[in-house]
Amino acid sequence: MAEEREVSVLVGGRAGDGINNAGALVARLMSRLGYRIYLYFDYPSLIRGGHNFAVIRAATREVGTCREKVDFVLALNQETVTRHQGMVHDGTAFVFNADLVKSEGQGIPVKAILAAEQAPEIMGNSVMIGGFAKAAGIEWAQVEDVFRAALPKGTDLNLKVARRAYDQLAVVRKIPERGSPPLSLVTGNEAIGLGLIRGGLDAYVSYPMTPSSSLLHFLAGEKEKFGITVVHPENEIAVVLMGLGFAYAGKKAAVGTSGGGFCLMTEGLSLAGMAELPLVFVVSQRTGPSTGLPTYTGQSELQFVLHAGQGEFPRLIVAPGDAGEALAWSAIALDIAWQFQVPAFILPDKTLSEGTYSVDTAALPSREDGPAGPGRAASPSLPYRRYADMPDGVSPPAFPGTPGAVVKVNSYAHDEYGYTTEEGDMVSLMTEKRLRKQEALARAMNTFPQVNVLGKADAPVALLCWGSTKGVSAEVGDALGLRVVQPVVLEPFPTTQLRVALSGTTKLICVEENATGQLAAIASEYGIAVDEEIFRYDGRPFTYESLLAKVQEVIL
Amino acid sequence: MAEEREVSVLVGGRAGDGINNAGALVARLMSRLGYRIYLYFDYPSLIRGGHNFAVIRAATREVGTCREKVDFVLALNQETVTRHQGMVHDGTAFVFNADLVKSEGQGIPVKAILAAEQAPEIMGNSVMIGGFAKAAGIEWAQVEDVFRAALPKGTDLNLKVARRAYDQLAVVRKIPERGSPPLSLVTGNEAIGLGLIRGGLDAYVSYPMTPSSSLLHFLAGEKEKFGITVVHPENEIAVVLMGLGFAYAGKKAAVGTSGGGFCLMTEGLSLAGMAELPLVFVVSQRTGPSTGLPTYTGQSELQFVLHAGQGEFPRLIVAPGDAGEALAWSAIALDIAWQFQVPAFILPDKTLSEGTYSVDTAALPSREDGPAGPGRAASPSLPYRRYADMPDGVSPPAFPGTPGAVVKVNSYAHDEYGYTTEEGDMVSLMTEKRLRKQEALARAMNTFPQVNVLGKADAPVALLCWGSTKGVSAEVGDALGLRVVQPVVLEPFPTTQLRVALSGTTKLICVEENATGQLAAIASEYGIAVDEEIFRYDGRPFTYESLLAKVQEVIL
Amino acid sequence: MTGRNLITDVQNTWCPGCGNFTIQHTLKALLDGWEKEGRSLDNVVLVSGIGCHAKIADYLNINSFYSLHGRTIPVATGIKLANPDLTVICCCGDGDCYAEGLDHLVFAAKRNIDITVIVHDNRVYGLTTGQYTPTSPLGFKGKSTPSGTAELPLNPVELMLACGATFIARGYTKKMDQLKTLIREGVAHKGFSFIDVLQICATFFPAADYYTPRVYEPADHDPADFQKACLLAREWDYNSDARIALGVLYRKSMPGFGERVAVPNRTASEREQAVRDIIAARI
Amino acid sequence: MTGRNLITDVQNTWCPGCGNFTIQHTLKALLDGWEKEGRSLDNVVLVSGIGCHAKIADYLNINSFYSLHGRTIPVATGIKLANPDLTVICCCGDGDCYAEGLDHLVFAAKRNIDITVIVHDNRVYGLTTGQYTPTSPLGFKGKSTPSGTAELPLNPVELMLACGATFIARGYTKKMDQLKTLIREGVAHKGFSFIDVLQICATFFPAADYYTPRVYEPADHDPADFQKACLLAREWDYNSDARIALGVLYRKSMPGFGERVAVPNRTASEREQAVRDIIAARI
Ligand SMILES: Cc1ncc(C[n+]2csc(CCOP(=O)(O)OP(=O)(O)O)c2C)c(N)n1
Ligand SMILES: Cc1ncc(C[n+]2csc(CCOP(=O)(O)OP(=O)(O)O)c2C)c(N)n1
Ligand code: SF4
Ligand code: SF4
Ligand SMILES: [Mg+2]
Ligand SMILES: [Mg+2]
Repeated sequence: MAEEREVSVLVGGRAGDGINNAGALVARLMSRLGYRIYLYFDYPSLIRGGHNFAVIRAATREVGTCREKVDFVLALNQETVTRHQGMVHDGTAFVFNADLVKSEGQGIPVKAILAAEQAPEIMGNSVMIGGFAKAAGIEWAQVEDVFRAALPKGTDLNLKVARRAYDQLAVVRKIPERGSPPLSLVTGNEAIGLGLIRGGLDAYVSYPMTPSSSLLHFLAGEKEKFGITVVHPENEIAVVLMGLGFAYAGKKAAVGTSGGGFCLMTEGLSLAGMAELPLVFVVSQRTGPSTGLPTYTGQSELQFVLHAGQGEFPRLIVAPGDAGEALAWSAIALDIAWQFQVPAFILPDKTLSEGTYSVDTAALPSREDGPAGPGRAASPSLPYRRYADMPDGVSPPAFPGTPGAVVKVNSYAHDEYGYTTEEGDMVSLMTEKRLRKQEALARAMNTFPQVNVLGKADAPVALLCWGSTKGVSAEVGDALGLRVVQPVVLEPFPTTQLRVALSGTTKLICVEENATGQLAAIASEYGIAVDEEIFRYDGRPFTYESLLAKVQEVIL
Repeated sequence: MAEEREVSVLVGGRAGDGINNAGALVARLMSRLGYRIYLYFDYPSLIRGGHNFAVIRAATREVGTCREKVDFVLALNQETVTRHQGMVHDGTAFVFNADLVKSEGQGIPVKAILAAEQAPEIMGNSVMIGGFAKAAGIEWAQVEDVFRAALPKGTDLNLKVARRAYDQLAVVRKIPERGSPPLSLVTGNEAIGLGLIRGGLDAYVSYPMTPSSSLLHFLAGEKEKFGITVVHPENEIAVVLMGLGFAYAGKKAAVGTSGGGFCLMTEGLSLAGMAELPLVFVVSQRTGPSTGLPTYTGQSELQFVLHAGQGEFPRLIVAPGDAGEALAWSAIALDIAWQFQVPAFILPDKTLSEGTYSVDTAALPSREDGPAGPGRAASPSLPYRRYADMPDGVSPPAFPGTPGAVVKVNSYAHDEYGYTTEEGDMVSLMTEKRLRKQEALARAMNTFPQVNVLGKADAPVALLCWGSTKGVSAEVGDALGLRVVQPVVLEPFPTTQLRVALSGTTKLICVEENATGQLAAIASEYGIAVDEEIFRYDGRPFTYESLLAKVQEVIL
Repeated sequence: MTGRNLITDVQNTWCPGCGNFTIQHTLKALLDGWEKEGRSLDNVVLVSGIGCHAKIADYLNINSFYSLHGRTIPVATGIKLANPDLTVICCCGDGDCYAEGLDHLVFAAKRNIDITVIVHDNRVYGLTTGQYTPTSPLGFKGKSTPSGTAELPLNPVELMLACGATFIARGYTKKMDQLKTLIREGVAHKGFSFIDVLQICATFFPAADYYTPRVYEPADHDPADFQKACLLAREWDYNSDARIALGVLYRKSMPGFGERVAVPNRTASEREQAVRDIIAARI
Repeated sequence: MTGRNLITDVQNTWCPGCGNFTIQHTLKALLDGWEKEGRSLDNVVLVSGIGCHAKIADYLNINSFYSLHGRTIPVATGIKLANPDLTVICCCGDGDCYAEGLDHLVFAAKRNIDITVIVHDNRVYGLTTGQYTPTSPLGFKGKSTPSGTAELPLNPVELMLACGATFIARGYTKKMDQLKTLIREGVAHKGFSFIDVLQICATFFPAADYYTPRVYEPADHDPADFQKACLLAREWDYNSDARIALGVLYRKSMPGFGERVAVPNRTASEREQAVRDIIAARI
């Protein structure tokens, strides 16, 4: 192993070979050994053919990025061997499908094994996993457990074929058990979905768009269990407006998309701002501009999401750094949206949305008291004023069906009742109401720890990062003895907490997966100057080594 | 008169009374006396009824704002007298329709006059104008001239009824002739249209939305004369994509809208960025958020337009301050869009779009050499590479129909030929190509005077303004001996020129018609700190006095 | 809330002679009637777009969502899915829902979502001062087409028939009694109801002299007869000169989208349990 | 450019058995034929959306605009208006132009803009891995509707008939010769041409066993007969079991939008003069 305390596995094959599932099984096997897991899945935008691969990293520390070298290669096609030569080190163990691949290491006669058990072709991956388990010295009982949990259909036959490979191969690099209890493995999008459910979600409306689609699929699959309405309408314009319809009727809704689909939601966003309707927008970033690289990552929607929609109105933006944060902050985003009747953004990227992370459920805060905030008002005072001008700018909500209340929301400038106005004084008053709401929102957010400090907390040189680069930045920070500062909330900009987190720094290095430095620009608007900027914009997340090298360059 | 050198006239009546046209006639009469004109038209969003008014200001200096007091009131309804009492001074002269209005001053029996000449009701305004002309001591020959130029239909009858009122009234406040030759009166939207035509426009595509609609109406009305295609399609999404279709086919197109419609264009904008297609966006701002105040002004789309569209790509933003600048810069915007194959914005607001200004045609630069830039390439080298990676990031353009050239544009990440790519290196290369183009664009813009310095050019206290507040800021600057700095180009941000313009200032006061200070935020991102901010956000433009008072407050 | 004044104090700014008054009075009369029948108006929601028609949201004293140009229908769909007890009525413009937001109309029909769409079809963009809409006749000279439009109008009735709408009617603002019946039946209809209302725009499309002699109520028309409905729909194509059929042109019963996508209610603790189960299953 | 290799070197990533290959080969054969007839391919433009179908823009070595999901048609309209000499062909997806961008399809038909729209109607979102589209049958279990869709499909042929399309055809990727005829005729047709192609998606909607025994070419169908075209369109509603008519279902001649909105050419100096005249008239 590259290091005592961790192991990386590459699984590669053709699109359509189920590489993501194979990777998930590998991840699970290693998770059961007591490791923290990060799984990165790399695939082009096509359905069959082309090359897919997953890198699964297991470590004793929390991880959120890959290393450039792997300890195991599980090759389902020849490309896995030829393409990833740079990822191999002297001790890398190869396990491959001997029917299709020529390589050093241990080949498995997949076809023959399947034939022997009269198993269908799609069980080929189970064969490979069986072989890997043996090569890694994992107990058979573990394999059986994981298969039973992960493959409820055809489990026995899957196990039979896996066992054959297990028996044929030899242990090459034993992955030691760590003893710590295994954690759950959750993707970023699943974590967002679960967080929203915990926040009280009633409805999810979305039009498919990578890398947000898996959230739609997840919630559509579990809608009966959660008792939520899931709608996939004709387009993103319908999505956002249906979402606002739900909000008006008193139901907590979220919508999901990526940058291109979000463009079509911006008019509805501005309506949410004016009508003061709460709605959560999950905008999962990918490489742009335009269609760009649909299945690759990027962090170039921060400024867009911050300024989208005509006019000025308060909004919340949170950018979780891993699945655990996604779970916690998605619930908060929904709470806050409703408490302040504002649009709220959850801003993951492909890395987070489709990456798999170990999540410590013990850390899950209880939500037994139910969602916070005045989500469901009792009987409002009548005649009802939807936009009653309160000191904090937040009007008591009521929903249609409330006895005696005439609930009027309006996209025009309006008075307290929601009637259209063109009077300058009323327009000013309502603008100031929204400004006060923005301040109240900022105050409320200040009661949360909005800025993480990782790495060496008192080091004078700091990395400033956001979103999914949290993991890689933290690791590099640890390695180089740097402070790592990650604002989770990006609007209202947590200037005070950020200043505290940065106090005593002499050099600030911003790390972003875009080409212009969007967080750096915002920080400098708030008077926080960045000294160096490290960008990556080829659609791939920073690996530990790639970021390490770039940071070393600028701190020398 | 409030001052020797200027006069203000208020014309008010019901929506549907043709107040805008009456105002235009008044403006023209005074323009002929040798004054510079500014006309502000105030109307609610409805078709008939409601109160409309126009304020026409005539001065010996360039003007772009109103005074709070007027010297003449032309009242077509009672509301004009009651509503605008605050705008009256001791010497204000009233001319009113005696059939409908009770007031001091001179009443005109409009109905009786029309009856005497058997003229239709819509000629009532001509009666009122005749009366005004007399009250203001304007020669009858002037009136006749203006009517002949402005009312080609039914001129004689209009003149007859006007003459009756002219003869019945007495001179009250003679407006002295200034002797200087009269200038042309052009609205901001007309100026933009004319500028685009001078820039070589082939097509204008737009969906109606106040305050951009009058540009659509103007160009649709003149399309035969200009030989341009004008299309009003099903919605704004179609607008932007048709515009890109024109650009791809080698035709210079512009699209027009306001914030809400622009939301629907953002996906197309990002496509323009990725596919490197030139397109001019005219986004005329109004009070937001959402539907807001459709017929009132605002400056709250700067940040949105700057960051709109997923991903990162170069763009040009110009915000002309008056009709003259609109005429000049609209041509430049189209030139630059084509020279650099980027989207370009013209960012007026309601004040500019629908305001009328004196324009000095003598200052119109010649465009005899035709549009600049490689708009129409000769024979490209084959095989044609639409995205050939040139040092300045600008690839030689070619259009379908070019012999031998296969012209491929693509919204995906692509290689030099325009074929889709998912390779990280190619993605980086193309991103860097666009970054270099951004730099080349910034360099090119630096050859233009992008920042106006008005007022007292070396004063230590400066007003920083943009767009239509140019006029009012300049006047206040003159009155208080302040420097006034107005960047016309807002992206690429003209940091260098702005620093020069601000050099030696000790206090910087930002003036904006929004509630958050959008230019101030951008300036501070570029390290230019604003000391004070003056906002107005009730949909009304700053008057001279309202800005004067606010500036005095902060400089004390 | 009963006995409420159904008209608000907001100043009405429609032009004299505007057909929107008729639609407003018709709705008011219906609401009055419902209230008298003991139906609570608290459960009625009006969704409007942006345009002259949309001002009705300010004028009627009931729950309302004054939305965006072209977007009444998805808003209404969200509201209905969120709370099936609500009666959701859309007042749309023709620019609104035949141009800007046409796809939503098609999909509402396709889904058979239980809302009632009233199109104030004045065949012009009123509020933006007179441009052509999808139902303006060929050659219409609006401000954006001063030399006349270059396209034939869309026939919304025919379109709705092709999209599977289960209640299709046409009314006319000079026939208020009939209009009242149409809207009442549309609201009563379980499923998607579409009513194209020929609305007089006194300022930009004063077509009463054209409509009045041409409109008729087809005798013995059986709204269940799809073929016949198609013929009636095509009789007048919004362009050439012909008789104009008013009334319920087509009606059919079919399960609605809301019923089909309904999910069981879950308590907070059932949901929390489901979350914990899912996470636990990921070990 | 003549004698060009019509297929690019870009790696083809459609699944084995995908009907898109047929459409690609059909277009290649047509382009080949045109070139042989002496028609320059420099004047042919392909506009595609985003999706599996859209990859054809990478694979065919002709001018192309690889646009956005749902937006082929307005792009194509702009191109055609900009340069009427170009032959503009859209390759759309069913998600593309029946869901995301449906209104553009309706308006292209209404305007009779002279472009050819080929819909790769695989009745599923292919590239986003298998969600239902507007033509998926009721109850289709896609990833966004794992318990089945709750809405009937749209019948695009019926829709186009209702919208005034002047050339309407249906093809099938297992009938390549016929498909070639349909596209050739569609391109030759002056005005808007619509071809719904039942395209096999081998991965998410492998319906060949369903289609093949049901498709037929109606004998003696006169495409000028609108009533008959309606009946053929309704025979199979993309949901229930029925025979599926292929071929040109409707055709009609009508002036196009491009001709109607054409403006005279003006030289730069005429334009400059017009500008100066307008300004001068404002004194
Ligand atoms: C996205 C967007 N585009 C354009 C507008 C401008 N706009 C407001 S109302 C309207 C047209 C209204 O026409 P119609 O729907 O027929 O309503 P009417 O006024 O005739 O009742 C338009 C284009 C807008 N508000 N939003
Ligand atoms: C605005 C927008 N929304 C969503 C997507 C994601 N997306 C890409 S292709 C596609 C569906 C394609 O389906 P279809 O048009 O039927 O084409 P197919 O892949 O089946 O050929 C979607 C939803 C997108 N690119 N843009
Ligand atoms: S413009 Fe037409 S639709 Fe609008 S209020 Fe006036 S008459 Fe009614
Ligand atoms: S998913 Fe379907 S449509 Fe897409 S390439 Fe595969 S078979 Fe063809
Ligand atoms: Mg209308
Ligand atoms: Mg499809």
